[in-house]
Amino acid sequence: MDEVLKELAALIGQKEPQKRVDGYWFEATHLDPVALAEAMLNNQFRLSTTSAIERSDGETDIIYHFVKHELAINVRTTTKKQKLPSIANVLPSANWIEREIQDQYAVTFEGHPDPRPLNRPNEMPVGFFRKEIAEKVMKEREAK
Amino acid sequence: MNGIFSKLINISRRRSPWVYRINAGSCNGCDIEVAPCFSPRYDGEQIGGVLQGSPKHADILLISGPITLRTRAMVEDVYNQIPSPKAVIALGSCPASGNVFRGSPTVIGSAEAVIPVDLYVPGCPPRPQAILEAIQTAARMLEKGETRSQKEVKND
Amino acid sequence: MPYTIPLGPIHPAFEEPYKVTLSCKGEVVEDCQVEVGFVMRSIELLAQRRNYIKDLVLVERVCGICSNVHASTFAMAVEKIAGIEVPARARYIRTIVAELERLHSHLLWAGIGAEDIGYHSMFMEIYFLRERVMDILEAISGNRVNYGMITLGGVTRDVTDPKSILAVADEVHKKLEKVVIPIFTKDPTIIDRTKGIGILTKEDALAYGTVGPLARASGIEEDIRESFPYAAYADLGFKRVTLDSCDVMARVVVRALEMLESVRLIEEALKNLPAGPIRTGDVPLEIPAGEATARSEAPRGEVFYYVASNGTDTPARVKIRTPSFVNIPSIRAMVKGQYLADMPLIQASIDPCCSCTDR
Amino acid sequence: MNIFQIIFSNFGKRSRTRRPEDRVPYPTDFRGELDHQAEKCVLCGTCVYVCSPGAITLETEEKNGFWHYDAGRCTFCGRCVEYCPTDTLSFLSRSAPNVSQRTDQLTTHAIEYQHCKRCGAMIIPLPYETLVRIYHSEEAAQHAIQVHELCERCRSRVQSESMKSGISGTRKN
Amino acid sequence: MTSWWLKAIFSLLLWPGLITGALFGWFLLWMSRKIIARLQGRQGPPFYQPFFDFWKLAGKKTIIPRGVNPFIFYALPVISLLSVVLALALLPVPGGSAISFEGDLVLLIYLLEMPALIDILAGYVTRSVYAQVGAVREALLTIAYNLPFLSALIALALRLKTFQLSSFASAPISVATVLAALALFLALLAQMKVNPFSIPNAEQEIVAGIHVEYNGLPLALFELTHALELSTLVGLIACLFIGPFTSIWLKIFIFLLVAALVIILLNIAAAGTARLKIQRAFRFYWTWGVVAAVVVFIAALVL
Repeated sequence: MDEVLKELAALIGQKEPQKRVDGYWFEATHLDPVALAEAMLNNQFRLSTTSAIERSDGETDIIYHFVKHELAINVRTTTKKQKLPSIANVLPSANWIEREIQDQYAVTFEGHPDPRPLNRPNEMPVGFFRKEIAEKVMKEREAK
Repeated sequence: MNGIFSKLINISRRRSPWVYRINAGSCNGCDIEVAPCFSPRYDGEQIGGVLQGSPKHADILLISGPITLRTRAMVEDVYNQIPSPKAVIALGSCPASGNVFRGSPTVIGSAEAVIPVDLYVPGCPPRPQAILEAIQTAARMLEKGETRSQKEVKND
Repeated sequence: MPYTIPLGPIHPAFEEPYKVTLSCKGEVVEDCQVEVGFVMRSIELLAQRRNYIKDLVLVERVCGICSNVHASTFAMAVEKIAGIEVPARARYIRTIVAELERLHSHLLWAGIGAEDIGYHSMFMEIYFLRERVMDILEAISGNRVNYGMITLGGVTRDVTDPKSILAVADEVHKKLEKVVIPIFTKDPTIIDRTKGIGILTKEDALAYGTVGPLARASGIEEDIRESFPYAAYADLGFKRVTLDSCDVMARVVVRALEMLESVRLIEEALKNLPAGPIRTGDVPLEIPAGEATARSEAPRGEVFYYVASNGTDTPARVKIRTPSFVNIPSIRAMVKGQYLADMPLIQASIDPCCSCTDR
Repeated sequence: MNIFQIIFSNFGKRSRTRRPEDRVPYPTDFRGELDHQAEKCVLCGTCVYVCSPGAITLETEEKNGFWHYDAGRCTFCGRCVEYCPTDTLSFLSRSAPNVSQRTDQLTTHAIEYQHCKRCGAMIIPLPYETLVRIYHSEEAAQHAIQVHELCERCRSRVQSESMKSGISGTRKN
Repeated sequence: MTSWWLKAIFSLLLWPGLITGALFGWFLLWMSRKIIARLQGRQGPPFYQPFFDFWKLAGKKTIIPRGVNPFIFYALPVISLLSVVLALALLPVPGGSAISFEGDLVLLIYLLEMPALIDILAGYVTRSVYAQVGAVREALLTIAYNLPFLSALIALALRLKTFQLSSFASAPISVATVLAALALFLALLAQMKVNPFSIPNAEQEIVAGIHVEYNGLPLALFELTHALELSTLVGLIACLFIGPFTSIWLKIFIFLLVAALVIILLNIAAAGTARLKIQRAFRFYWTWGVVAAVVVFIAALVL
């Protein structure tokens, strides 16, 4: 179990992952998600999902949550000018996950095989979960 | 002769309420309460009710869910496909007011804004027998001509 | 000449609106496009603008059939952040309600599956049995669906008379053994409609990241109640059910055996239900800043919650990942070369829950 | 036990259907129609804080306050009944009735303010049952009832005077 | 000459024509819905249900789908209703039918094929994808169930060496008639689209099958045709057994008894099975159908 952690630590360049109640947390400012996805696929990890958290400086934090039996690993990274390489070609399960973040937080995943909107209605602008757009859109809805 | 004939048709509207269910963005709590209405314990068939597969064969529309933006066109389209006289029953609080989803940008929140609603069944979700009682009330409204589809036909 | 036939968004075989566009040649299906998003109520956006008590009620309405699982996973994540300790009796009651919900969800799926292949008598038998489970849930929680049992740090209502639940659990157990399982596994018409239909190989299941009974029917040994035991699953001991024949029949059998396991868990939990309080008193309104993830096993698979709080009484971020979000795309892998007539049964065998997928 | 045995056994027995009007009995604490006793309500707003769909709204004027409730918006989750400090809200054990007009689902209860005994300011005193619950005993509640007829300012002044006279009493002897 | 016309009109409209045929058909429909309900342990509809279903549908406004010629939309149900009423009038029911001539068996077979053909045509006329798939399935099913149906009738005709239906009704009951009735019952399952073969109107797969776009009065006429078709086919099977009895009341009693027995058997099969796929139904009829046909021919000719 710990050789996976060592391999990851080497990949990300951060020595010690933070051990919390719900698994290991890695912080990685500059990370190549495709390499991370391939490493995880070789160790038969499953990508539970990817969470996007809005940051004040207009960027978005992306956390990749991997899981295998009782080992949960979460890797947090930040987008560079709202862009991040897509891992949908390596892990097909990431296809819908990235499309949804694309709709909600306006993060563009380069190299995504099928970047159509997933569940965003056409009336909604891209990234309508971000604070200021959400406020505007909810006010419009209230007005109707 | 015409009086008896139309009286017979009115009575037959109450006796055979054919029902069609449409899910307009609901959390499917109300939808799983419609299926038991036709299971042995409550058996909608004892009042003549049948759950139909096509809107064209139905005359009572059960609508559930807070009408999300993408289902709005679908709801209008299905409502127009149902031949009049027809009645609309709003299942639960979502079609009435949007329930907990009110204020969300992708939800219209009230079925009244899309189609004329005849009956509201409160509850989240309402019990199957409340839905059956609503079907019976709607069938009685169809008989007396009190549904909005019949009233609108009268005055325009 | 290939033609495309749309199933849905309004279709009698679908409980909820989602669109499957099949491109098929004659009666054989070549490929399909799945389109979702009809039930998007942007619940995560609303959850980030309401306090934790309101959020528990909101999150419970993500999906009507697995409402309790969403509330308990959200509560688990917040309890991890705030370090709230749930008393033993509350953990047992959460397990009992979760397993009762799994029973009613699997029975609902079996009924709808039987209705999809035109087996109306089986639908009637299963739904009559399911009414017994719904009565118990109504007696415990006051409502047949959306039970509202979960609150931060415990449960809102106590289980007052375990005997009636034991009676129902016993009856469901007998009915499953004598009626449901023999018919679903031996009846010629059902075998003819489910054997070798809608194959999802283990590689496809892994690649699409499928979870729950769908994955366990394709040979993946993964169950959150075993790998991350939450509530009272550690003390009750849980046996996972896995098959590897990968077809619709395997999913039927996996869900049937899981129902038996649920009945055993309920009886086990009721027998040694510990005394004590059902909720902790000191639950603050403002949750200290922090972030946590929580996983639990919904009837359809792994539900995953990520909650980040910023010290106020409103969460900063709530991310919900539901099992149908990864199970529905795997329809494409199952549909190649199947008959058009099998399509409703194949999509029903996944037990898709679009209100979970679109949130 | 194949399907034919089942359907023939069904054919032999009576039908398992209930007439539509023969209601399945409601369980003891069923979450049905919400009932609000206006005299016990103190317009504290806890129910507004916990009501997720926002079905309960308060409106205060100087003479009296209003408690608005919309059954069409309520999701019958039971949080307001659970968190209400004065047990004003409770569930009736029957479902809310089916209505054809949305306006029939709105209810409004007016709650009268009362005058503070000393300074005449507008207050709503706590109901007696809540006092018994807070002070855990009848006679303590009896004693507290006079103090609770006053507004906060008068109550603090009255209590500080009684404390002062108590202290001066001890200092004298 | 006019008296023949009068008797023809009487048998067309009253006995065994439209009115009694419809009431008898509605009664049989109610009986089958009630039996299926009681087999599933539920209450089931009241006895007047099909009657009110028909009048409610007749009272509804009709919506013609876009791009469908209204004349054809209305004409199809009327033609199929007329053909079934004519077929019903030919039946040698106990009261004796006015229209009876050499070769009316062939006319009956032709008229009973009309509703199926009209359904297939209706499937394509209404331009709905679901209706077209339903029409294809209906066409396949007609080929499948016609084998036992036609072979039973032809075997009986060969045995009695006449194509006159009234001789069918007066022939003595023998093993051949029982086997022919069984073959007819086998075909009845698919003709009435009852559950093992309810493929063309499969609600789950193709919304509502062939009549998905039909509503209001045309749909009411189609339902009435379905009821009349049921009473014709059940009457056909029942009238094979009224031969040796003399008094008119005994004939009617046996006729109703056999009809009730056929309906009960029909619904036990419906309640006890799931819907088969069209390929499986085809294979069923081309194995068991062939066996039934051969047995009936042997029984009719040899015995």
